[in-house]
Amino acid sequence: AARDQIRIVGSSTVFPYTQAVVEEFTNMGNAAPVLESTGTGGGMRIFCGGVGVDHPDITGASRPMTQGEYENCVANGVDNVTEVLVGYDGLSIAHSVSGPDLDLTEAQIFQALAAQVEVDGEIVPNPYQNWSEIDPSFPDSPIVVFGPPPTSGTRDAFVELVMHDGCKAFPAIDALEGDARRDVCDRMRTDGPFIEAGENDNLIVQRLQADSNALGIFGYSFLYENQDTLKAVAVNGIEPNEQTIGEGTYPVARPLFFYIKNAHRGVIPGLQEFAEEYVSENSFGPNGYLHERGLITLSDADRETTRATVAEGRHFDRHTN
Amino acid sequence: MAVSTAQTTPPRQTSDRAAQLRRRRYAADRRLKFFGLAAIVTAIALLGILLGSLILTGYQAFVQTHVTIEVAIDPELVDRDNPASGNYRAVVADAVQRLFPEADDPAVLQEGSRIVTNGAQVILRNMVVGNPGLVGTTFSLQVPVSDPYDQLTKGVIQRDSPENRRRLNDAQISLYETLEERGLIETRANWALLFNADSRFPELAGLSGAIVGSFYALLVCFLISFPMGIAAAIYLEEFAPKNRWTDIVEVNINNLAAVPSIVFGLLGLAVFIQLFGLPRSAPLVGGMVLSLMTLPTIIIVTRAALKAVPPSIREAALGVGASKHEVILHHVLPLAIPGILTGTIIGLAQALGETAPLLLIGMNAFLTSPPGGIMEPATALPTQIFIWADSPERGFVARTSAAILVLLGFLITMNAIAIYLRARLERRW
Amino acid sequence: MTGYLFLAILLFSLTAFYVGRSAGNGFVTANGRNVHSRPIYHGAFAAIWVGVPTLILVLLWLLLEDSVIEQLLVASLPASLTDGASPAQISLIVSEIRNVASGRIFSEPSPEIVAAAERYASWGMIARWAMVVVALCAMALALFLARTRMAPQFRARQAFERTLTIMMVFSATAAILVTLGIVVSLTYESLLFFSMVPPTEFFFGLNWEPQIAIRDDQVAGTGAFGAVPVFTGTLLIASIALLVAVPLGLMSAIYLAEFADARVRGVIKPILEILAGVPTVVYGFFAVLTVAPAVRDAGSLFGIAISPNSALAAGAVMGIMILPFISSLSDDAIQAVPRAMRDGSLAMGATKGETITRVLLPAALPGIVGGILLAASRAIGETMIVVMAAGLTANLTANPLEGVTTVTVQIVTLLIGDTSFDNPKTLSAFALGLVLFVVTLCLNVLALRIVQKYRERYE
Amino acid sequence: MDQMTNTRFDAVTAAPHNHSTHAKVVGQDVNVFYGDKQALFDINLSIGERQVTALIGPSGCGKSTFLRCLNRMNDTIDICRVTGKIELDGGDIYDPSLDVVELRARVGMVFQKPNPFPKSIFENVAYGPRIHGLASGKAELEEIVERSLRKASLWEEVKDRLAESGTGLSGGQQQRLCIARAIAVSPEVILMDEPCSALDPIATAKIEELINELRENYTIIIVTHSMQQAARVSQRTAFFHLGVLVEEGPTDEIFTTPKDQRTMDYVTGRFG
Amino acid sequence: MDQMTNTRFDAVTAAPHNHSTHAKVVGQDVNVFYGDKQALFDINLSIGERQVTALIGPSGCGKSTFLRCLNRMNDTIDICRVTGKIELDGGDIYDPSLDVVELRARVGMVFQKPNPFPKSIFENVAYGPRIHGLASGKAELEEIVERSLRKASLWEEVKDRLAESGTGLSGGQQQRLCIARAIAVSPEVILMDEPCSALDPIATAKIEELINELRENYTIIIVTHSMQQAARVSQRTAFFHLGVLVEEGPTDEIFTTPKDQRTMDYVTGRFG
Ligand SMILES: Nc1ncnc2c1ncn2[C@@H]1O[C@H](COP(=O)(O)OP(=O)(O)OP(=O)(O)O)[C@@H](O)[C@H]1O
Ligand SMILES: Nc1ncnc2c1ncn2[C@@H]1O[C@H](COP(=O)(O)OP(=O)(O)OP(=O)(O)O)[C@@H](O)[C@H]1O
Ligand SMILES: [Mg+2]
Ligand SMILES: [Mg+2]
Repeated sequence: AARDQIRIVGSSTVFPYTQAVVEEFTNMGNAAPVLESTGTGGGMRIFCGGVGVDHPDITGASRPMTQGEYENCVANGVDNVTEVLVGYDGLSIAHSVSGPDLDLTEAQIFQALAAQVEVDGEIVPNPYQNWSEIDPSFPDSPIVVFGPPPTSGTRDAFVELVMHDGCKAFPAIDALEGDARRDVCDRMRTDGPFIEAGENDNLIVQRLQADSNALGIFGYSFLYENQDTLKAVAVNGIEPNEQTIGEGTYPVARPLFFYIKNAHRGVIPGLQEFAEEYVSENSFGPNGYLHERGLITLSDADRETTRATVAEGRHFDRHTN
Repeated sequence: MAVSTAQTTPPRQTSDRAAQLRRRRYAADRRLKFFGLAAIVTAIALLGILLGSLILTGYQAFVQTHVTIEVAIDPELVDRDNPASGNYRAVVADAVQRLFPEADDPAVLQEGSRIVTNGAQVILRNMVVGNPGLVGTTFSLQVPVSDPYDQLTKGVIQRDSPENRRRLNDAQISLYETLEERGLIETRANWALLFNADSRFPELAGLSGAIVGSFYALLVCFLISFPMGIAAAIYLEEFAPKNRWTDIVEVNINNLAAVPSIVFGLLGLAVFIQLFGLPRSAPLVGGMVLSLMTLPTIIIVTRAALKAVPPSIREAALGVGASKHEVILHHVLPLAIPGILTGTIIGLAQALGETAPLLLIGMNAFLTSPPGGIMEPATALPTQIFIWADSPERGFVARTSAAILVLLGFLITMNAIAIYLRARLERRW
Repeated sequence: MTGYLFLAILLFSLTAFYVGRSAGNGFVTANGRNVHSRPIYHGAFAAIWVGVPTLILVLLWLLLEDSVIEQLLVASLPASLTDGASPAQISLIVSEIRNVASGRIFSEPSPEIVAAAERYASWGMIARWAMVVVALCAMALALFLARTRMAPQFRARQAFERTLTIMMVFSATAAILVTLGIVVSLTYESLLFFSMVPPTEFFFGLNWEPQIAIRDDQVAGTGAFGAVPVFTGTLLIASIALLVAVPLGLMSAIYLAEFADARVRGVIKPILEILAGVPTVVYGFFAVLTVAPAVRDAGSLFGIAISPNSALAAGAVMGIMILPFISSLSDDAIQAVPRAMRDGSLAMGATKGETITRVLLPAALPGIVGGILLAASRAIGETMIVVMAAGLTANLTANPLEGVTTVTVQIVTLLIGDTSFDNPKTLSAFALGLVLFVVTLCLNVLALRIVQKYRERYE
Repeated sequence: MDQMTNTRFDAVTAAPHNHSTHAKVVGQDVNVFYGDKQALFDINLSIGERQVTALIGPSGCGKSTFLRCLNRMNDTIDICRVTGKIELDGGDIYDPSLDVVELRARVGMVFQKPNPFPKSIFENVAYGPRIHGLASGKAELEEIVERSLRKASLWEEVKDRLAESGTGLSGGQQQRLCIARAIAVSPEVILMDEPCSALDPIATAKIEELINELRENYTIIIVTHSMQQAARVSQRTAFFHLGVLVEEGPTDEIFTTPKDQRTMDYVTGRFG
Repeated sequence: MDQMTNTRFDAVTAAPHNHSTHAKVVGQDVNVFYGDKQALFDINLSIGERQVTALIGPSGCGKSTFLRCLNRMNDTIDICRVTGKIELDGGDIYDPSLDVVELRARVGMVFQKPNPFPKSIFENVAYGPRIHGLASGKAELEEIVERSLRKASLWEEVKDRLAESGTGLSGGQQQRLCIARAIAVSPEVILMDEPCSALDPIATAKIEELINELRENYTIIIVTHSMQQAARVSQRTAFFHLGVLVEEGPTDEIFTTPKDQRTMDYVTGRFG
């Protein structure tokens, strides 16, 4: 069947941003694109299913395409794809406003959440149950942290951005190599204090509101919308806000991408225009509507690069990346 | 007959022992009745709590704060002959300027324009496209205020909380208050919730797309699973020889009921979309996937209902020379209909509330217009709820609850028909 | 046009029905009782013969038309366009041609494309008309053939009923096909999974902790794929749900069927049925935000520490959700027991309660077990409540106060997460699904055995 | 109270003809309606203790309806309404405070259409003794079941298949099973609605023998279409016609010297 | 074919005793099993056209089972298995190519337990004529219903309540309704399983009259427990005992000079 609208799949993290672009694009009088949230992996699978009207034109990703996914794409004839970096998403650690102010270092977060930690030079299963056991200055309340499940890109980003840095602070762990090191640095504890809470960030927000001792890990936009009931935990002394995230001083932010199937340009009506709208200043610029939704914008130079990439339809090759 | 002499007088039911025993039996009876009543009350109370909490969080979504703006459609900005591509952004900016006539600081105007919904341009454009005669005129119009201000009016954002704990700062609030003082702010019924399609702005988002999508999907689901379910059940119960094979089929169907719904989504994805090439996100595919789910329910329940029809009725009909098909159509099915309808009600209710399989076949798309047919992309109510429940904007919290209430309303209307039929057709024999 | 064609098929079938019926009527007037089938069956026979094959023909035509025309179109394209083009590119060209043909021109199409689009449009037109003509001819022919077969002794009823039976068999087979489809679509990926993870680990491992990173270039933690805790978690939650739902549901059914008067029953039954239709997301919120804190508070009152995600909260809420399956279906089953049974028992001096528990319930057992099985199935297959309220951490425990995870939850989070599809993490979802399928199959076989053993047939 | 019933009984049955003069069951002005339709009109009937009363009359005249009034089985029919007064041992059985369960335990019933439970033959008979706690152990229960089945002369036919379903029996066997079930709880009054309709002469004779024997201790009311049977087993006979109790009296009188012409016509087969 | 049946019939019933010598239904070596239990043993019985054959025998001996073989109603019982051969007008009714529906339309049945449809009285009777297309219009249908109900002597009782449910009738009325329902389709053979068991003598007499009348055109097989009834209505009688056809012959012979001792004992009531 012929198709006159754009089809977009992909990450649920990129979804709200693409959603905004879709709405603007439609309001400009274009045929309304169909946008689905499938998760990054699911999106890649559908996106790489092949070229042609039965397959989507764009997929959003909260992580870069993997080697395996790239190969799958190529195997299905999707060998000309442009990778577009649109900005950053801040991850906030937050808790109820009624709780005490907290300022944690990455090492302390690691101590609270890792499956194994270093105690007196020994690597042992995480013994900490109370915050005060990590640092006597912390409140004497049980560690309860709601966070993303291991299937989520958010979790991956959190592990890479926080846990990896955190584990460097411990000499015995830092001394480990390869798999052994990964084993310690990557694994979140599963004995209770860290609770994998599914992908619904609003649910975490509501649980934090109900339980003032609990911490939650979720997208910055949820914190922004719920400033009245939640407050951020400073990481390494820096609280997340637009400024700190945008400058990159706040350590927990991850890049967001989308991928365009170049073979569809010029065939699917509006695809090129849509991509251009996405990377227009009005959209992902510092005052654009994506920023309003919580996207942390790229620097001016990076935005220029991105725009150029889109305009040229620059071929992206996973091997070189 | 020798044994019979063993007993001389009947044991008296009026004896104390019997009375005592009977008291115990009555107590057991009352206990049973009490437990029954308690069970029902518990269940209904829980439903009540559930509905109550939904209404409590959702009722605010049924109203929406509006601001009255004065719009002048400048023919310079909007061409009467081609109203669709006018510069409505400028028209709205002009209206905002009129809203704050004394303001000249662009920063203040910028803030002011954020009070009016982002969709104002679209609303205007649709109006003018519908009635090009508006070009060149000036009129006043009520448009929704944007979500933070709506939340402020509804008291979700509290004015007395510290400024850094608020979504709106003091300046924004005072600007808004000037409008309130001038009586331009009004809270009205939120018809947009039912008649608008989805939007990323809570104040504009509506359920029409999801309602239509759910309707189509359920229609497809019903049209497939109801006749097929009954046909399969009749075959298995009445025609199929009772042997190992039919046992396998029976187990199989029971087992299908236990298959997680998402697996049906996988199957639908693999078969309907990848193999048959049906479009993604289409209610047709959604309905087909849902019917895979409801089919076992309907089959199982229909079989139970058919089983319950006493054999004497069948014999009576067979005895006057009715064929097996006629016996079933004329006698057995009518007697089994109440049971079948129960199964259908429950099966469709389940289908209506199902999310997971729809996620896999793409019926969770973000769409800004309702589908025009069963082949066009659509969402369904549960997936819409799922999407809204995961949106950061405050306005969606209430709207999620409201959407659930709408879904339940949909469910109740749907069931009411079936229940009416069931009540009409039920009889004891 | 297709719509009109379907309408035409309908009309033609109706005509055939009337033709057949009046033929039948003719036989009756001519031969009296010596006619095999009633006129209405002659009508139905004719209608089916005219309608069904044509409908199938048209549907097949519509299904194949596109690809046939596409083949022709590709064959007719000038070599300049197709030379060296991959099938994918050709598919795009075809799509462009189609867009042009339907008037959606957004970039300047080349003349070849425009020409092809014209061809495409005209072929499409021809195909449609051909279809209409063929369909009409087919129907006329079918009607003629059907009419010639009709005779006083023609077994129209059997012919008609055979068709009905075929449709019924088809419907029953559909269920088998679905099963096959599920098994096939799960097996392939499961095998992939088992080539990465040893089955022994999966089936006997006690540790489910798939923390493999989702990016290739990123360092990965260990993946532990021991499915035992996931299955025990499923069992735990489903058991809790049934522990809540079976007593509540049965008691409600008993009350509705025997104690409540007809009006009360007419109101309460549908109200309970609403419970089955509340979207599970809602139950999820309910479990997390209302029930779980309540359970925790209750626990802390007695000094028991209860995790914020507890199997108890999830299971209890799930129990409420599946309650109508048991209450409604059991009520129907009890209602269906003939009144003579009821009277027989009451006349023995049994109380209402005794009548229910000792006579009606056993007699209604198949229906009740059916309801419970459905409820159990639903509990096993339920996802959202558990995702939200019981969590995602696999715990090998029988303690309902701790958080556990279930198979379906793992499947859903694995499938709609961000993990790529060649990762064992995602593939494990298929293995889980397959094993769950087998496990529930065994449970169902067991249930069938039990029902067959204890079934009591009245009359 | 006892006094009162006695007097009333005496008034109704002018000349007591057998050893028992005590009225066990007394119906006064009983009217029964099915919806708008009246099925029984002002029935006044007194039934003596330890004797057999036969109810006869053409099909549809209200015999079953009357019988079902006596243990309030009519309560189970929604549209059925009963007025008037029925007393059992002087107590009003339609008294709201009355315990229907006790009533039905005291007044057993065999239905016109045999309705065995979909349970095993053993369970069918054991059901009553179980719920009324008549047996203190398994052995005693088995004894009761055997005794009841023997009395209903079904034992020989089913003793090897006690575990099979009661619904797999032949029509006559089912009927005897229902009789066994009813007598297993030893009620004071036994209502039998055509207990021998599906039985062959020999089985019928045995049931009649049983009835005769039961009469020693129980009060029995039997609906029958066979004049011969009524004559053989009953001491008193009541003749119903179109919902009206036409005549009631000692069986031999009813059959030999009926007072009413309609009775005369009916018992001599000249009716209709 | 016709020839063949005739010879066979003659061979079985040595001396034809009445106007019809043509065998309508012939059973040869019929064995019936319920699961493992054998209910009928090698039954050889030939039933003459346009005459009434009575099946008698003690309860549970297999009368109903045999009757149900003749229109293949036993097909509906899963565990029931029939071997041997049964022919209707020379055609094997267990032939797989046979249309059972046609068979059952030709061989009507009144069941032992009255089983009216839970529909209106009118619909109960009209059902058969409807599905067999016996009435060309509403008026004709009404006429058939009235005629059938009259023949079953139920018309007077129900004519004002034709729209009420058939299940709300008294036991005897239900039985007559089922008779009306069976004769409404004018089958060639009518199987009646104790059609008068719930009927009073007058109604019984009317049904017997009906049977006599039907005999002119139809073949009737009736199960009865009443020797008198068998003697009154039937031309031939077959006596079953414990699943065996003990004796078959002209009714008067069976009742006066039976050849088998068991028959003798049974008809004289000395059985058991
Ligand atoms: N559905 C059945 N399942 C098992 N056994 C059965 C079934 N129906 C009848 N029987 C048995 O087969 C035997 C013959 O039964 P049948 O109904 O033919 O007796 P009958 O001669 O009609 O007796 P009655 O006069 O009591 O009706 C009996 O022993 C009976 O228990
Ligand atoms: N459930 C009912 N609903 C409506 N009418 C009924 C119901 N039961 C009986 N009747 C009517 O009440 C009248 C008396 O019925 P009843 O059953 O008492 O007759 P009966 O004397 O027992 O007759 P039979 O000898 O035929 O059993 C009949 O006219 C019957 O149609
Ligand atoms: Mg009666
Ligand atoms: Mg019988």
